[in-house]
Amino acid sequence: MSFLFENSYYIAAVGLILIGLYIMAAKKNLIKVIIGLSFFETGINVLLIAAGYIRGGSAPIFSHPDMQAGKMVDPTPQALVLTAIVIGVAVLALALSLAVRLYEHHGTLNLRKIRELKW
Amino acid sequence: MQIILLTSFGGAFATYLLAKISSRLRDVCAVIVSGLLVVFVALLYNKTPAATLIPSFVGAPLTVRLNMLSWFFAIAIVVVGFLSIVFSFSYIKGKERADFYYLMMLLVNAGMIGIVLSADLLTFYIFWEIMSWGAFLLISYNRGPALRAGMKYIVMSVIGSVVMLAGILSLYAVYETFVFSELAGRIASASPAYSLACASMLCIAFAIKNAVVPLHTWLPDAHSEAPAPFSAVLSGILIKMGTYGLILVLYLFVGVKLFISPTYVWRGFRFVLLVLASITILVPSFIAVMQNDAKKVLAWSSIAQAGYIILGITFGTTLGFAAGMFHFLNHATFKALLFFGIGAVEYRTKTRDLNSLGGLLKRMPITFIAVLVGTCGLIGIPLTNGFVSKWLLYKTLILEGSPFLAFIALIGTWGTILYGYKLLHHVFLGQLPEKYKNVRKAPASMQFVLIILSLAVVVLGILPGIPLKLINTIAVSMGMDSMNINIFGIASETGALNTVNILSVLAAAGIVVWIILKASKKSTRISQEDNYAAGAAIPAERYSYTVDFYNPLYRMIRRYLRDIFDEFYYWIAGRVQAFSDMVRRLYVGDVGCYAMYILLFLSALILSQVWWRVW
Amino acid sequence: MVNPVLLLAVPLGLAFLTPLLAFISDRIARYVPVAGMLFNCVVSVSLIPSVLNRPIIVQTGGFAPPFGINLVAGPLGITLAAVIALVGLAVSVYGLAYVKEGATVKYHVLYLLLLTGATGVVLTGDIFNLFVFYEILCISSYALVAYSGDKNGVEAAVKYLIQGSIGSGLALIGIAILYGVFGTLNMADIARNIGSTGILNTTLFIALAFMVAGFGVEAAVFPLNAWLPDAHSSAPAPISAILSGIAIKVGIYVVVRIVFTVFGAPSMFMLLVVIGVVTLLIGEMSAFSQNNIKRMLAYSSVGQVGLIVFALGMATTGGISGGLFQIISHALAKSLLFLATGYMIYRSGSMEISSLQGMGKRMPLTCCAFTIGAFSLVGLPPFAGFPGKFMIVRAAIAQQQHLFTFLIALVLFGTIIEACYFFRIVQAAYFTGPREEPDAGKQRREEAPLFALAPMLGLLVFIIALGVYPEPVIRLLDSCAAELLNRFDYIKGVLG
Amino acid sequence: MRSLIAVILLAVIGLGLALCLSDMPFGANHIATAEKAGRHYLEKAPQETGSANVVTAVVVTYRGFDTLGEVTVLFIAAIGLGMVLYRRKKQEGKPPQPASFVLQTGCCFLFPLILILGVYIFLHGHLTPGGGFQGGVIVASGFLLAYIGCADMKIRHRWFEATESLAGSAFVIAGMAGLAAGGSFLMNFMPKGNFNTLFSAGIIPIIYIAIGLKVGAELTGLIANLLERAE
Repeated sequence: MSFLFENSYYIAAVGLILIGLYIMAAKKNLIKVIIGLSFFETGINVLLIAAGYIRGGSAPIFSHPDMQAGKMVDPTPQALVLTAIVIGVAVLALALSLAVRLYEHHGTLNLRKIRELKW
Repeated sequence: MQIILLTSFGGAFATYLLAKISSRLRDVCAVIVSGLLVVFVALLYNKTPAATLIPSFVGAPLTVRLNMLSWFFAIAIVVVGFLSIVFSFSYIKGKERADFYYLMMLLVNAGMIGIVLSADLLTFYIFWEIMSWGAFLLISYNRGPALRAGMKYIVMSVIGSVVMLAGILSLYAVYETFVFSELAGRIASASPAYSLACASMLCIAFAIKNAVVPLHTWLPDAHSEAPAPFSAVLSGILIKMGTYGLILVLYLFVGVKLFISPTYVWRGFRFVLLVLASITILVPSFIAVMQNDAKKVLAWSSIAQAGYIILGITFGTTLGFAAGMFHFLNHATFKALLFFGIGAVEYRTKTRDLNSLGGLLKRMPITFIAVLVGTCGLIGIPLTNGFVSKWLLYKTLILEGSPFLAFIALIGTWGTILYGYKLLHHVFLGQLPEKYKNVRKAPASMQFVLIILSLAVVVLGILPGIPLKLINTIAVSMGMDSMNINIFGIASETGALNTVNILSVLAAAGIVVWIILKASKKSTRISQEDNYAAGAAIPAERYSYTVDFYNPLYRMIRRYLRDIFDEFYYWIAGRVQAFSDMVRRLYVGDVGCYAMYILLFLSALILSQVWWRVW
Repeated sequence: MVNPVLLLAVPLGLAFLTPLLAFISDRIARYVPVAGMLFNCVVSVSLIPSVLNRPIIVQTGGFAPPFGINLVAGPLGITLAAVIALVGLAVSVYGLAYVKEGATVKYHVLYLLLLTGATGVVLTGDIFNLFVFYEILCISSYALVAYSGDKNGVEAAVKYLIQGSIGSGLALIGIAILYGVFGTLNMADIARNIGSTGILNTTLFIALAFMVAGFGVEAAVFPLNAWLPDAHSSAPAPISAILSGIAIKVGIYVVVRIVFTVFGAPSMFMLLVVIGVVTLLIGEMSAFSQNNIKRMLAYSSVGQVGLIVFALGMATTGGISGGLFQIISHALAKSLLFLATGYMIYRSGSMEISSLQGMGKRMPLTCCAFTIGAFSLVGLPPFAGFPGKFMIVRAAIAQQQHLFTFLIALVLFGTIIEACYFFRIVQAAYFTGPREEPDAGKQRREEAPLFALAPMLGLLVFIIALGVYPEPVIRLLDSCAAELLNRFDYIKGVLG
Repeated sequence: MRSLIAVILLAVIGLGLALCLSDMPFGANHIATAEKAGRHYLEKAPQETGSANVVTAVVVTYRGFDTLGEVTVLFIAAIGLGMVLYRRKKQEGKPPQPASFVLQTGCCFLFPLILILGVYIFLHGHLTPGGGFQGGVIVASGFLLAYIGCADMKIRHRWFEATESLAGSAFVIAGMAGLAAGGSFLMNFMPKGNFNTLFSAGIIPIIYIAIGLKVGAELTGLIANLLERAE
């Protein structure tokens, strides 16, 4: 039980990643797939943040003069996650706009039916 | 040397560019280029220049050189090339994309010159490929069935060059050089199995070009569908590039001493080659008999004649080598002559179907004489060059104790006689069909070519010493025994060849026959319709005896002479196509599946590491 | 000397400025990618001599690696940047004529950003920065595939996007694991931390597996390449050209850089060789009986990727420089092919091979360009494809192992198949269709416009020049191969 | 069937991930030594960049190049979205119901406040949590609210595009200025100022303003493009 608690962030991250991948591989509605993509990206972000956590660390901001650098969490993953989130947003936005377009052309979002390009 | 290559390649493109200005200029330029090449190559007789084209190309220099062997091939190439360009003058006039045609003709020519000049395998391969794709574009030129022929040609050709590439690079992997002179004889030092593998890879490539039997299937289609002047080049010299390659491999790399030595490996290898060569003589000769397309007859005949050449060369004695080389030269002359002759007929009558032609003797006399001479050469009638080379070959085979091979070669010659006569008869003799009543004789440029080549056939037949002397020099330079050559033939203890004797015997026989004919009763000419036909007048058309010419023979041999290899290759091609169609179905079009592929790949990697620690 | 960072900063700035310029005039905005790529071309070529001596390490923000992001302008990076700029320049000129409808300004901006992303990937020395530029490349190509907004384009873009984002997500997981283990993102630093272990431990291997699987999606190795035939065949011609010529090469670069430089994992080389051959065979076979010409070219790209990966996986100087040469020659030839087909399809209105008949008459120059591109891909001399294939086969045979003998036989078999389908198209273009009188054809000529022809002829000249005299490029590539093979030199060069 | 296969494959991948994560235990101090970048940032960032918020220092200076790329990605998304949705077919359907009066008034009331909050966030990026991206997102959310609340809301796309473009160029120009002044791209060449005050940290606030404006404009553009019906 304590194992679960200790690693809850990791478990959440891996869980989100796996759920996202499962949705993307197995679901047939494009919107669901995009949601899955979102899950997947969130999972990765959580993983990144969790990887940068240092037990007992505070946010890496020197808002008071008496804060110590030794007591802070790693700032790099936070910067990375910022970037990763923005990239994720960009991909999601593009995916949604493509979904709009796809619906106009095919009248459906069922990916099993949208199979004009094959072989 | 560089001038030759520069002229040949630069000339090709210059011709193409000039063609954009005027077609007259193009013709003139093409002739000048090919004529210049003849002059240049002739000037280099008995010289041995060497040069480097590019100091370093993928880590090895591109070098060229000239020696007797390559000069011998080069002169044949440039002469036939020149004649084919002259012949093309009227042949190609008025056809579409003539500029392109000239470009490719000159380019293929240039490629072939490059092949024989090259001093290392890399250069050789480059020019070989240029020749191959140039020929592909020319074969496809006629459209329609030519497309299929072109595809067949290029696929086999690519297979050949791929195998050759593997062979060349296997050699390189061991000896780290492409240069002929450094490779020469060094194969002897490698392990027999390895050198055999390299040699056979190269031999397969050359055999494809040379149309040795199991690999011949591209040739009949390609030869018959290509434009006539190119058929002449194709049959006369292009396929002989394979011969040149074989000579390089067998005589230079392996070394003739080793090749004919009775070691286990090489004896077997030589035996296989000899057997293939004799099959190549035997079967295509009779397949040619059954053809009804004039150029198909010639095409199959080319395979068979190439078989003679291979037989002579793989036999490996000086005399055999001389026979092969001389037959190469002869085949270049008479087969080019025949293709040109048939080309002239096709140009006038627009057909090559033997069953619908006939009686053109009166309409195209010079063409007839040319084809007659060519056929005589093909069959090997004395006083034509074909006789000399075949005689040399038989003599070799019998002297060296292979009477069985000699017998096969002889049977092949019977086939040659049959189809040679068939060709002559169906086109020029017999009944002239009504629609060809107004056929004119061939244009002057074509006649010029025909006459030149006919003269060559006869002159080489009477004075065989000229090329044989050359061949002797080549043979000696490759470490073989010398022959005793005089201008009229060979002097040797067992059965000398002297064309003067033959000439006098024939002259005497001719006089006797003439006297007999003179002395006997004079024949009377009667009209064709002047005979009894059960009261009905038979129209002249019905006197055409061309269909089902050798009917009994057909019925005898037909069932044995299916081209099973062709069918087999088609079957393979079909299988490959079907299989690749199956492979294509992997891309099912469903993105979920694709996502699964990615996950599959990843989990396979992970699993292999976690479970088996593969990586 | 010019700072290599300008290779990225200038195109980025230009791209940002383009919408402003478009307020003034759309015409000016159209020339922005040309200007940017011209600049990159000049700069990267001028940098080549100096990077051959010593790679230029560029710091950004004034912080030494591993603390700041740094660019590594080594031989490999600059060479690839030059190729990207060169092909990009040709294709952008072509785009001036070809892209007429729709949101043209947006197209040009995205096009420029795509190439900037590609340049960034090959130049950067930081693994997360590499990921960012990789995303720039990917996202702009998702959008550009759907540029025309037609049914196929959108469908292909959606599929490409889904697979691509799975791929980049997996790659990011790999990066996260690496960061978690080593606490650094600088590639040289990671490489130093990994050291020279012959066999990776499980954690590192899994990180590597995630990254290979992730970046492999863009590299289009089998089985990660299902997006490629769809995207390449449905995108507008210049985008197909860039995707095939540049984007997948960048993917290959990333995989190779990670496997060779970052991990230095000899055990993965064999994997590269094997998936290379499998990719090659599957690509060529799928192309073999294809009737849609663009799809066929796309599958042929798959095949070529296989060949390149196979060559790089051999991890010998000969193999790597052969593979890199093949990258260059394929970039030139395949983009030429796509450009040529673009106008052929435009004129004939169909992508079927059978609709190409008589094209040799209608568009002689375009057709000639196509033919030479095809010949180059097949590997016929004297075109650029020949030295590449030759070097690859030579390197493989020089390995003198039975496995490689077998693999090279498969590779050559693939080449034969490739030759078959390319020759089939060449025949269709030249020798089918109605026969015409020699002079009647002149009136029916509908050649591509000058702006489209000029880049094709430019690429053509390069293809022939590389085919006739490849030596300078090969010497350059040999030092690139050295860069890949000597990872300790790389580490020392970056970290001092 | 497909789900089953997917689950099996994902189980393997999950296993792999778990194996990896066991190697990097949660909460361990992985940047204990000084040569690690994270440690370096924590200890040196205040002096080197003058920014109190180390994350901001990392985002804008140490890893400023990433940020430039990130801005570019968003720019691509905005432009790509515009391109994909360009000349969209007119959608049939009932026009959206106008929002209730209360909602409209509320939105009008909240809209400027949200904008101010956004601007505050990105202005204080080097002092407090947040920064250009966060501020930009807040600005965009203000516009989103306006879109939802006021049905007839239209933005002037040209202005937003100009802002985007100008802000992006400003970022690159700031980088170039660093190259010219200090010898490396995106160098913090301006005076650092007093630590932990608004006017400090050199070019960080300038870049964050540019980013904030750009992100705000881009996200608004995205929202507008997705929400607006084709005219």
